[in-house]
Amino acid sequence: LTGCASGTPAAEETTAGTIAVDEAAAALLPAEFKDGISVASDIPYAPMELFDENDNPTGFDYDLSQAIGAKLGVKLTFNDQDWDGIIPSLQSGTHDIIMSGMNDTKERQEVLDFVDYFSAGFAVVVPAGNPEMIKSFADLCGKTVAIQTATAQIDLVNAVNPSCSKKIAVLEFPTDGDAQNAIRAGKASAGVNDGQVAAYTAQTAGEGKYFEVVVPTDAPEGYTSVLTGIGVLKKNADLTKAIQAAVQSLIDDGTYASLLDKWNLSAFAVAEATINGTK
Amino acid sequence: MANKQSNDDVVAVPLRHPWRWVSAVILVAILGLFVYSLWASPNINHEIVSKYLFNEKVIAAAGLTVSLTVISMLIGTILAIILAIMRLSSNPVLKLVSIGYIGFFRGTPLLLQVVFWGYLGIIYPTIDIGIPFTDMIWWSEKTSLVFTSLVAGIIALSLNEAAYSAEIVRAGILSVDSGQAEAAKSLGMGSGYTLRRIVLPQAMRVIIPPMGNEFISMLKNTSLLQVVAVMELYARTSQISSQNLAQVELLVVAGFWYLVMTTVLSFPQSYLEKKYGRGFSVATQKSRWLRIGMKGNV
Amino acid sequence: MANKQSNDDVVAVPLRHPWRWVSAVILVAILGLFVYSLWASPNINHEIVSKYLFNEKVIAAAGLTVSLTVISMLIGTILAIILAIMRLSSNPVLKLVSIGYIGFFRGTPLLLQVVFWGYLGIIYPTIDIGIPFTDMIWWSEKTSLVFTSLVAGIIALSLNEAAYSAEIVRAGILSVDSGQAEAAKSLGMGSGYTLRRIVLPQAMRVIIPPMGNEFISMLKNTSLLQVVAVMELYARTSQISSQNLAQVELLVVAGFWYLVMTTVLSFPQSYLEKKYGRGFSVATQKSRWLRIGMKGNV
Amino acid sequence: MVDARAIRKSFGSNEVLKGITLQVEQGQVLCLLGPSGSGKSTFLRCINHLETINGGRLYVDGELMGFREKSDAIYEMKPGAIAKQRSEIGMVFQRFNLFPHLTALENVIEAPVGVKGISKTDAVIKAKELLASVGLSDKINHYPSQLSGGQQQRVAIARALAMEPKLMLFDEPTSALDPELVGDVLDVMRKLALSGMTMIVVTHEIGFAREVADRVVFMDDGIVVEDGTPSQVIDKPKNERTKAFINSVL
Amino acid sequence: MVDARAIRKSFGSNEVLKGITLQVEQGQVLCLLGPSGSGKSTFLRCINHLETINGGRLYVDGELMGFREKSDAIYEMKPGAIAKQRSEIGMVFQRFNLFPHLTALENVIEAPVGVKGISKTDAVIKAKELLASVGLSDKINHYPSQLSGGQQQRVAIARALAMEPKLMLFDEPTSALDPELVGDVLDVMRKLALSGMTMIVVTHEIGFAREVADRVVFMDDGIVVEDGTPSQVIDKPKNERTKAFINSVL
Ligand SMILES: Nc1ncnc2c1ncn2[C@@H]1O[C@H](COP(=O)(O)OP(=O)(O)OP(=O)(O)O)[C@@H](O)[C@H]1O
Ligand SMILES: Nc1ncnc2c1ncn2[C@@H]1O[C@H](COP(=O)(O)OP(=O)(O)OP(=O)(O)O)[C@@H](O)[C@H]1O
Ligand SMILES: [Mg+2]
Ligand SMILES: [Mg+2]
Repeated sequence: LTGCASGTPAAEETTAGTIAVDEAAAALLPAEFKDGISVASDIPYAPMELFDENDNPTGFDYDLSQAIGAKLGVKLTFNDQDWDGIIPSLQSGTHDIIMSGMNDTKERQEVLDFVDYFSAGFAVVVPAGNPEMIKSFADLCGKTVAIQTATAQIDLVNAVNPSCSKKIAVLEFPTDGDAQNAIRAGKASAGVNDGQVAAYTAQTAGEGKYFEVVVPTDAPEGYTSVLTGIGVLKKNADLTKAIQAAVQSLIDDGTYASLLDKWNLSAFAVAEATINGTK
Repeated sequence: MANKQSNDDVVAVPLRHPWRWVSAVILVAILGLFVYSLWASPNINHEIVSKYLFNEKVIAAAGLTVSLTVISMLIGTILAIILAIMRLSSNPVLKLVSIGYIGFFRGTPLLLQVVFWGYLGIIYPTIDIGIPFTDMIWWSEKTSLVFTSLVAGIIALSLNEAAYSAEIVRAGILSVDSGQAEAAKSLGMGSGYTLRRIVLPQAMRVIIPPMGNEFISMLKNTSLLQVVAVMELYARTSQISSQNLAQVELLVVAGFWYLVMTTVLSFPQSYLEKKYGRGFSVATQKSRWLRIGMKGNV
Repeated sequence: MANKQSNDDVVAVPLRHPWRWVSAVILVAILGLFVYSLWASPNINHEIVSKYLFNEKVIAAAGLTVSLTVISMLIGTILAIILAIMRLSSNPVLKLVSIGYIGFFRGTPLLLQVVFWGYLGIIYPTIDIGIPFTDMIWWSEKTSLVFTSLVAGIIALSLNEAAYSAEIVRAGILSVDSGQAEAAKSLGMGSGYTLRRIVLPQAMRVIIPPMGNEFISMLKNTSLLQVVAVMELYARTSQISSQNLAQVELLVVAGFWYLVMTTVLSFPQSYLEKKYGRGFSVATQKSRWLRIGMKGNV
Repeated sequence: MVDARAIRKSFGSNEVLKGITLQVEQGQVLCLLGPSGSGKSTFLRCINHLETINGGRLYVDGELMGFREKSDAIYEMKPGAIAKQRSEIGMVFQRFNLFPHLTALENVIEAPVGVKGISKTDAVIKAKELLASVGLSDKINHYPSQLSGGQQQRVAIARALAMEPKLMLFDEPTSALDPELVGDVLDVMRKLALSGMTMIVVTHEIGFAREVADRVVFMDDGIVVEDGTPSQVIDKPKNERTKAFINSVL
Repeated sequence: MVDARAIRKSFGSNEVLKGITLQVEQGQVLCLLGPSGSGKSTFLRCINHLETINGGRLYVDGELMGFREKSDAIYEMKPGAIAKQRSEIGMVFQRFNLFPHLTALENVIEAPVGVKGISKTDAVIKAKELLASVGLSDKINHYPSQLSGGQQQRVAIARALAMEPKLMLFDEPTSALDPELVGDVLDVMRKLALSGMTMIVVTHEIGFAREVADRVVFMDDGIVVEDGTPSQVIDKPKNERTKAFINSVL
């Protein structure tokens, strides 16, 4: 298979070398996955997954995957997989699980089971200097907002809209990059993003000159955070349980917290690894 | 058979084509097996397919796809004819412009062109009409208001299509015997008239099939407009699928509609082929020399 | 001029074309302004463009794109010729198969086809060779191992291309005067020979320009293979851009390479056009009737 | 009507016309004889400016073909003006060049309607008359591909005549015709001649030339070898080359 | 050599051949005369099975053309077998149909090399001889578009002869030829006749028919009207229709 190679041994050492196998979790792992689990990830989606200079995958999801592998005593290979083919790649047996910063939503639970390991609030991205003075979600009323298609952000907009005298107009784009272009081209006043992605965007785009992040003052309850999970096909329920046990074990022994810390994501920690935590 | 013939008609026993029938049976069997196995696959959820097949948003998106295609093809074809004439003209300026245009617009990714027109605002925040390099500006407007997503999309698709179609039109014009243009000239017809009434109608026979290709490609290329937030068929189905993760099912839905659109399109195409094939009745006979078998009882 | 002529040669003063030159100057000016304003735009980071323009990964990806294109076009064209002949044949089975094939493969999105071949494993987890509906299986293998991404990609592109090219080949064959095939037949040539030596070489003139279109489309369509994780040019540049968020700059890089590839391609194309235009010397004269101006001093 | 002065024309290095000087009077019917490859078709095409001449001057009805003369220089002409000149010269091609996508009738009315602006009804009436005069009343709705060689040739004649030209150029107008039709075409030409039409007819049929021509010109290898009345050129040729050619007639 | 029995052929409702019965002996040269549209070309094309006949039986050299006879039924023939039959019959088309993408020489050698499998060197030698015999030695590397009408016609003759057929069908082989070339072609035909070649020649040139033919057949409206030696048919025609036709010759 082409695509991206699995992590180098060196990388494994730094992230997972010191982690001991959790026998209880490993016992849950179905036999068919004993010789390795293949992870599909639409790289890059910084800082969750990205490539280092040598084109090896890295990022929080990557590190977490290696830690899970260590807990389960199997090798997790981390593969780049285009979003459009990500479900077929599981169904066809090319890959086994998805770790791609995928939001856990009710609708998606029809197809996948999620082991939740991350909880992020939304942030608003505006052009540098905030020319339209957007301070809160309410300030978006009457403005055009760019979001990536089919993300949970649309629910947020729908929640804010009833309180607007002039509705928020939404432009949906296939990738977050297109949404950023739309903001730069003046087609949209702001973008709504997962907090960690918004921060990365403001930091990286145009070397930090294009955008800034606004943390809304009026974030409505219920939309402040959305769970992100590891996706597993419904038919592999045992695998889900094993992964949940492994993640829980990582949370318990503090590895999880140190990984979050490494990627500056401590604000988005979950207390426990739930399955299909979004209700 | 022969003893029944009432006069001396040639009632020949047609060449037997056992393989023809064997192959037909095998093909139908394979196709059947294939469709059956596709349908029986547990990984395709028939409920989701049928739920979204006639979803009104999907149908609306298909309608948008068709409109975008028709409009862009129309503008593109007109430009294409102009470009083809320019390319065949002896005027070196026109010729070079045409070659350059075709080279550039075929040469760069359509996506880049869509992004360019869609996000012109990134490069030119306002559109000013005035005298360059001076402060004289008579009219100025925000680019994003002039080039709305739809306008930008249609411009990008049309300009791109023109480059491809120009080559097809050129090939068509080259296929017409030069004696035709000479005869037209000798009757005092000007070049424009000759082109319109004599050359293009004959070129159509050769132009239509590859233009059918272009039309179909265009139907699908409209999907690139999703990067400027135009919700045509593909953007709509992939939006739905990334919500419910039924990616294969929604591809099947999109595939169904594309198939419907191209099948419907094939009727005007074969009508046009017939129309412009008139007088080339030989064209229909032409298949004869390719006959792998021959008709019986002629 | 005329008083200098040594004999009675027709030394005519060429038709003056003031507009030709005015238009040339205006065009060059517009182009210059445009390129300048693009370059001067503060929103394009030249450093990033030049950093990635000759990045070795980008170049390797461009190489992969070219290989995929050439291989798929080759397979596709061979299939296309077969399909075109089938479609023009009088054998109803072959004809229907060809029409069905063309309709289906042009009609459904290439992406669907790529996904289908790439993830054949969804529908058929293993590939078994045996007798259908029985337990007889002689050979079995996991589908995802047989249809690797590259193999699946090439199959998808070739099969799809064949459908489009078949229509082009058909138009080309139709453009050849039926008298040619008759003459060939009268000399005892079989249909295959006639096709190969008489009809196709004449059809080439009409086939090549739209095939150039297909080739260029194919260069870009390879980008769909990214859904099955093939890292061709577009996948590579968009991967880079979604990491450093320099989308426009990396589109410019991709655009540059596509432009290079299509420009390089245009040389063999014009060589082939010349080659197959031989004998149709009229073809070059043909442009004459389209002359918008005429050459002087003839 | 036609005044050709030392016309020269080359294809690459091959000089096909080596200085043809020829005056044709208004109303004259001139037959051009000559061996294959002697440049007869090329000369006709030059008159029509379908080929641009390399040397000499060619006037039709007093106008320089394809060029404008002014003081001491000549200028190329605009395409529109050339088309105007051509519309007054009818031509029947050796290979007919009918428009295959149009029926016989449509072939005939296309130029009168499109170029001269005659109403379609009038053009159709005129075209039917012309097609009848060449014996094709029953084939007016056939496409060229459905007509025999002789039928196509006659449609080509009707098409050229429909423009009511001042000058008609015929390139072997009887090559695909049987003797009876040759007679019919001869009648058509005689009528045309009576109406004052000037005609230049390339032909290989000496008998036809004798019947139709006021004047016969014999060309060989790009030059005019002999020029005179039919009885002079055909019956008492002076030049050896002409003699040999005429004598070879079966 | 050719045995046509009550051949009938229709295009749609238009019956073009209404029962042609005609036997041509080995080595005979038969000239087919007849007005335009009488079905001469169609008949030649039927002999070659380029048109499939609607009625009658057609044998060439004892073989049924395009069909296989067996007990009481006839069967269509495989395309390969038909090609084999055709390769023994040469045809010169009314409109030449040269291959435009090949030079004169290549036109002539294509079939001998490709169909008969003769070596290219031999084929070229043979082709040069043939082209020389029709007076085209200096044009062998020209493309058809660079040849005059008469030159193209002669290439077409050479191309057909290069296959060394048993039977030659000529559709107005002299229509674009000047009298001298007609003489040359006549010489070629006489030589062929001496070598025992059977030929069917459609022509409008009565003089040519008289010179070349052993036998002349006059067709009108799809039937054979008169059949006999040249002197019988041309000089003393019995049928009124034939008389009118012959008398119309200039
Ligand atoms: N387009 C061309 N390119 C090169 N040579 C040409 C071209 N057209 C004609 N010729 C040459 O010019 C010469 C004269 O040709 P032209 O057609 O005028 O002869 P012609 O007298 O009409 O002969 P014919 O009686 O056979 O029709 C021929 O030798 C021919 O090969
Ligand atoms: N493909 C066709 N479809 C319909 N009618 C046709 C077709 N080919 C020929 N015909 C008709 O058949 C008749 C005989 O044609 P054919 O070409 O055999 O005549 P011909 O005797 O060779 O005449 P000519 O001397 O003018 O060449 C004509 O009336 C013609 O219109
Ligand atoms: Mg000529
Ligand atoms: Mg005929």
